[in-house]
Amino acid sequence: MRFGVVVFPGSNCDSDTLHALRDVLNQDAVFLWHKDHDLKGVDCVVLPGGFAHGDYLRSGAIAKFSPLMREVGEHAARGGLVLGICNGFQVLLELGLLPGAMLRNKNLKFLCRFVTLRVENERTVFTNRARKGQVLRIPIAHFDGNYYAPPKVLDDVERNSQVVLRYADEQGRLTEEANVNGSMRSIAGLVNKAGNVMGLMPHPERAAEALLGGTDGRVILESVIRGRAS
Amino acid sequence: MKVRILVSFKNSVLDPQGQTVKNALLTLGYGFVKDVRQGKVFELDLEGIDEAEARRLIPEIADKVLANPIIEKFSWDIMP
Amino acid sequence: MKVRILVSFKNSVLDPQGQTVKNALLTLGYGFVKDVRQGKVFELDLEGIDEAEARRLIPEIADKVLANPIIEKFSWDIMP
Amino acid sequence: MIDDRILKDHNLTRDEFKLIVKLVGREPNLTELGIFSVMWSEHCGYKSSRVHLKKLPTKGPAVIQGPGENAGVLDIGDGLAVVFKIESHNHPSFIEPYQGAATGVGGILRDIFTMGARPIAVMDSLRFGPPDQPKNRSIMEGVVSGIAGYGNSFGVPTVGGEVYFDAGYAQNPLVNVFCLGLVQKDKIFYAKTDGVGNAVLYVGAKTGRDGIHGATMASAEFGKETEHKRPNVQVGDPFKEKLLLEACLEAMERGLIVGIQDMGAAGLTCSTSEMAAKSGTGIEVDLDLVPQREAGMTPYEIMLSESQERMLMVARPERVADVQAIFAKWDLDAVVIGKVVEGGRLKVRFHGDEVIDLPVDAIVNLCPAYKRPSVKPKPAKAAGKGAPVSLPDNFSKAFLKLLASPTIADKEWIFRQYDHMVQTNTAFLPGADAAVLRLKGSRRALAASLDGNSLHTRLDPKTGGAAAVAEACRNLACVGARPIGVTNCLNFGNPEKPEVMGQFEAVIEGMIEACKAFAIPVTGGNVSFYNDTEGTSINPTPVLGVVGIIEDIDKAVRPGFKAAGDVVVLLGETKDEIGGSEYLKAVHGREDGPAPRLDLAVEKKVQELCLEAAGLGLLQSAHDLSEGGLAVALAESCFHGRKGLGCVVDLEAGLRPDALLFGESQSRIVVSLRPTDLNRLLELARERKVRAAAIGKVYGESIVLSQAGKKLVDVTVREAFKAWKNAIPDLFKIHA
Ligand SMILES: Nc1ncnc2c1ncn2[C@@H]1O[C@H](COP(=O)(O)OP(=O)(O)O)[C@@H](O)[C@H]1O
Ligand SMILES: [Mg+2]
Repeated sequence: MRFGVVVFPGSNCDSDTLHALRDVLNQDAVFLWHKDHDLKGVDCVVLPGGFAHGDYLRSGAIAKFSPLMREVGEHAARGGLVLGICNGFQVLLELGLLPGAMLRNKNLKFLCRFVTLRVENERTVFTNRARKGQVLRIPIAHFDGNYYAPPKVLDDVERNSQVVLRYADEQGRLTEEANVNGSMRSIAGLVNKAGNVMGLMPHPERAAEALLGGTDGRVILESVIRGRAS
Repeated sequence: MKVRILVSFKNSVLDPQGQTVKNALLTLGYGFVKDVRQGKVFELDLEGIDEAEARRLIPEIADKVLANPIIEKFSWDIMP
Repeated sequence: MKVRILVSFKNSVLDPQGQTVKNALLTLGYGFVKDVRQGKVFELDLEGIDEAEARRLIPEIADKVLANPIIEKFSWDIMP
Repeated sequence: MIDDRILKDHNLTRDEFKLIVKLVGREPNLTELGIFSVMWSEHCGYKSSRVHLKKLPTKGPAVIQGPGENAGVLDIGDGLAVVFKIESHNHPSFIEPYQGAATGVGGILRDIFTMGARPIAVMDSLRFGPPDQPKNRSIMEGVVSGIAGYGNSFGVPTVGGEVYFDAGYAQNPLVNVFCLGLVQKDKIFYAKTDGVGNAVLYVGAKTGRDGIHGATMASAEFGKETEHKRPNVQVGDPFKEKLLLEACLEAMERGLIVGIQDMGAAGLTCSTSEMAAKSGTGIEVDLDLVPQREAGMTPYEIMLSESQERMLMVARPERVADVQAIFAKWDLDAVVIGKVVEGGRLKVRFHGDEVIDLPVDAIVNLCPAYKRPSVKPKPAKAAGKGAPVSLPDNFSKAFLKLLASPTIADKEWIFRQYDHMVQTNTAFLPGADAAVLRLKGSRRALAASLDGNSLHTRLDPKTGGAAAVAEACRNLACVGARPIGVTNCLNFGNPEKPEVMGQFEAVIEGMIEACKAFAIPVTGGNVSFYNDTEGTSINPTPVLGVVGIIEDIDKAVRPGFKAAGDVVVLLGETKDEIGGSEYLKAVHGREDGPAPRLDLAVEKKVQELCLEAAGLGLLQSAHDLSEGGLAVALAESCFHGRKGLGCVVDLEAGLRPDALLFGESQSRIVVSLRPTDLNRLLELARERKVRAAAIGKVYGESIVLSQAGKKLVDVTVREAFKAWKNAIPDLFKIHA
């Protein structure tokens, strides 16, 4: 599997993501420059975390206009894999590749911490190594992770099993406390209808090595590497 | 030409920042403030474009760039 | 009574957000946009207070709570 | 004509002015005077501190660069070097907490990456007034979100720090930011101009009327009249700084530039003159070429502006186009504004006229150094002064109160706002005694800690200075790291007051002794004087940042009790010392002394023992004893350990029970280990002549502390945890 990690001005988890994919999981992984029009033949495009364009205006709002996003859009339309992590998720929402938008965290503060997530849909290409209901421990680090969509869209998304991850407590229960940023229906990760584009607020690349506090992030990354929905 | 564009959350979207400001005002004794909504304002300086064109392009810019139509609405004015 | 308060950086203060928006608009071909300043807008719903009192208290609220007078300025209006 | 009023506005004395006239050979014009005013300010010229700082030990086999550049550099082997430094941004953070703290982070990051290093960690040392007052809370909230706002966006993890609360900081909070960078040894850059004819490039943000006279402001006492200097506040742009980082590192990596200097305090003035002075060349710039944000700026304003996110670079003329291409890639301008010339003069043109012509040596190197009058501080003496301290009726209650005192309480409310994991090197999350960063591709790891107890330092400045070094090193020892170098930020009052100067000299003396004892060089630092408001000085506040190395990251000791049944051992000796303790302050409302004594030889032995035991894999956990003493250290070992684990401890008779539980005697570490390893540890302790006593075990769900069988404290871990965990968040709950 060949991965391409997009570098926007202000991306700051680009190297971390490349490190996890290439050095930890031994995948072929390259950087893709946002101003280019070249996907370098990758199978999976990763939009990494960070603050593209400083997150000024709105998170992800300016990044969506980067030249490379045309190719990313086409790649997605062809069924190619796209994974948006944190800021990358925000960019996917702004691009309209995923439904909804992000609001400020409910406590109006940046939040960096490990959270627990419940796997809602284990049949996607991004979760095929997980069990339904499995609880994953992965860090978040964001200011705008409070997921919002109009009720009709939410119902749609639920009906199509597009919700992949929800914030939950260690036992997998959905509680207000566990929903750290106030997301609607505790949504932490979503796929598009076709199932080839995923966005999630938690950082799997930060939970790929035991030394850093856990390896649950690998469940997501290794699912992609396996590369098929089951 | 100066243009002012206001972007704010749609009424259906919860505005926690506005709520926090309201609570702060309450604590400070400004109980007559019943609601607060917080939004963004953009002041643009335009050059080399006439008013008709501006009237066409401003909403385009607002819709495409400045506001996210899923959560936000906008209004604008050419400033005197 | 509805009041709108605009808060933005003083002209002499750097506005990185506005600058970034301007650059984005430039890249998108809106070269006629010469400058952008970004600020905040607050819309307040007031109740149980008359206009004269509002006119006295709004600037107080703006100065004390909504704007940081060290780097920001504000203006306000009672909305029709 | 330059009169006394102008001189006063520029914080220069008549004598200094006379010296300037002599050095320049004529009376300077106003712009030139402005240049001297910032370069000869306390902040840039170190005129009150230089003679004392010179005495600090700065040599060592690993030192690649000591004080004098943007940051110190130490060789860590494997072809790598660490670059680190600490800076204060105290006054700006009081005026505008968010932007003041944010630009403080921006400034120290530039210091690090100007040297060619990628910043890999930030730590912050903060001092605020008591957080039960809304004003202090709002400063704290602003400062913390400012540090978060800048560091998170830039993409450097803020991996640790410290916070103290004391009434003395209400009008004068302290914001010290430490940054650590990593660089290949053969890719270090310096502030130099090299050959005549080289191009001088300006890169980064445009120049505005920001912070004009920030450096002189940071060098003057705060009072009502400083209010009018408020428009000086600068707004940080972390996004631009991130672009600047990437562009600079790329240009450096490709060997396209000769020298580089960031524009921090005193902006263009400082960068141009320092670079020229360091290479013994002159420099010529044309201000009309400087990118400007505002119309109608004068040469004075352009030269003294402290606009953020700017750098000055020198490159060979034939490389300029390549440099510009890299900056363009990152959406930044790189503009040639002048060139390196012979003759050792700074020459500045504006609208075709030469507006500045000064000898760089005079600006940079000939600022007078003062040995200001000082009175030697008398360490607060023991008994006699003040009423005797009565024992608390209920030790459990006192314990809970101590855990909830803001200085001791959990700081997660702060560090949760910091991205402490970006760059994926943070091996220990905040909560450990020291931050631990793995080095990708190596078994070795870096550790760093910031420390300084200003109450102890006020009570006994010399011991306070030494203890800050000792505690920082002790924190490293607790994770299994050996110290390799120190940086320091010395926050003091007005140096023109003999008592303040006396404190300053004593603190330096203490630091020198401690650094020598640990054989670690001081590679840099920062002095912040004039932390006075309306005549009152802050407590003397040295903040020491120590960097260390762990040879094998698998042997690093993680905080917190691991398993029931493990033995709890106290290394070091507890003395009858409650002076200057948080206990005395929080429970009895007193801040009197004497401060705990420090014996550096003992300290060294305790740390060596801890390091050896860690290296042998004997330690399940280790935690140094500081504020709150043994009881708090035990509680924290419970909180950071496996959920719910408690401990039962029985201590010897003899000492006052409050000194035993809450006293802050130096040179102590509490460790836990498997019962089977106990004898080995005690044996090592005997060999090394370190006091070590098995005081109890990890057990149950409560913290039970007794003296000679008499129970003093019995609190469930749950209850203790709640007191500690909620204290700070509760203060920030909105009371609607
Ligand atoms: N200002 C701060 N910024 C980031 N982390 C902090 C800050 N203050 C404290 N911490 C973290 O909280 C933990 C506990 O701090 P502190 O109570 O000072 O510990 P100790 O007393 O054990 O030295 C440490 O890991 C420290 O790094
Ligand atoms: Mg400490």
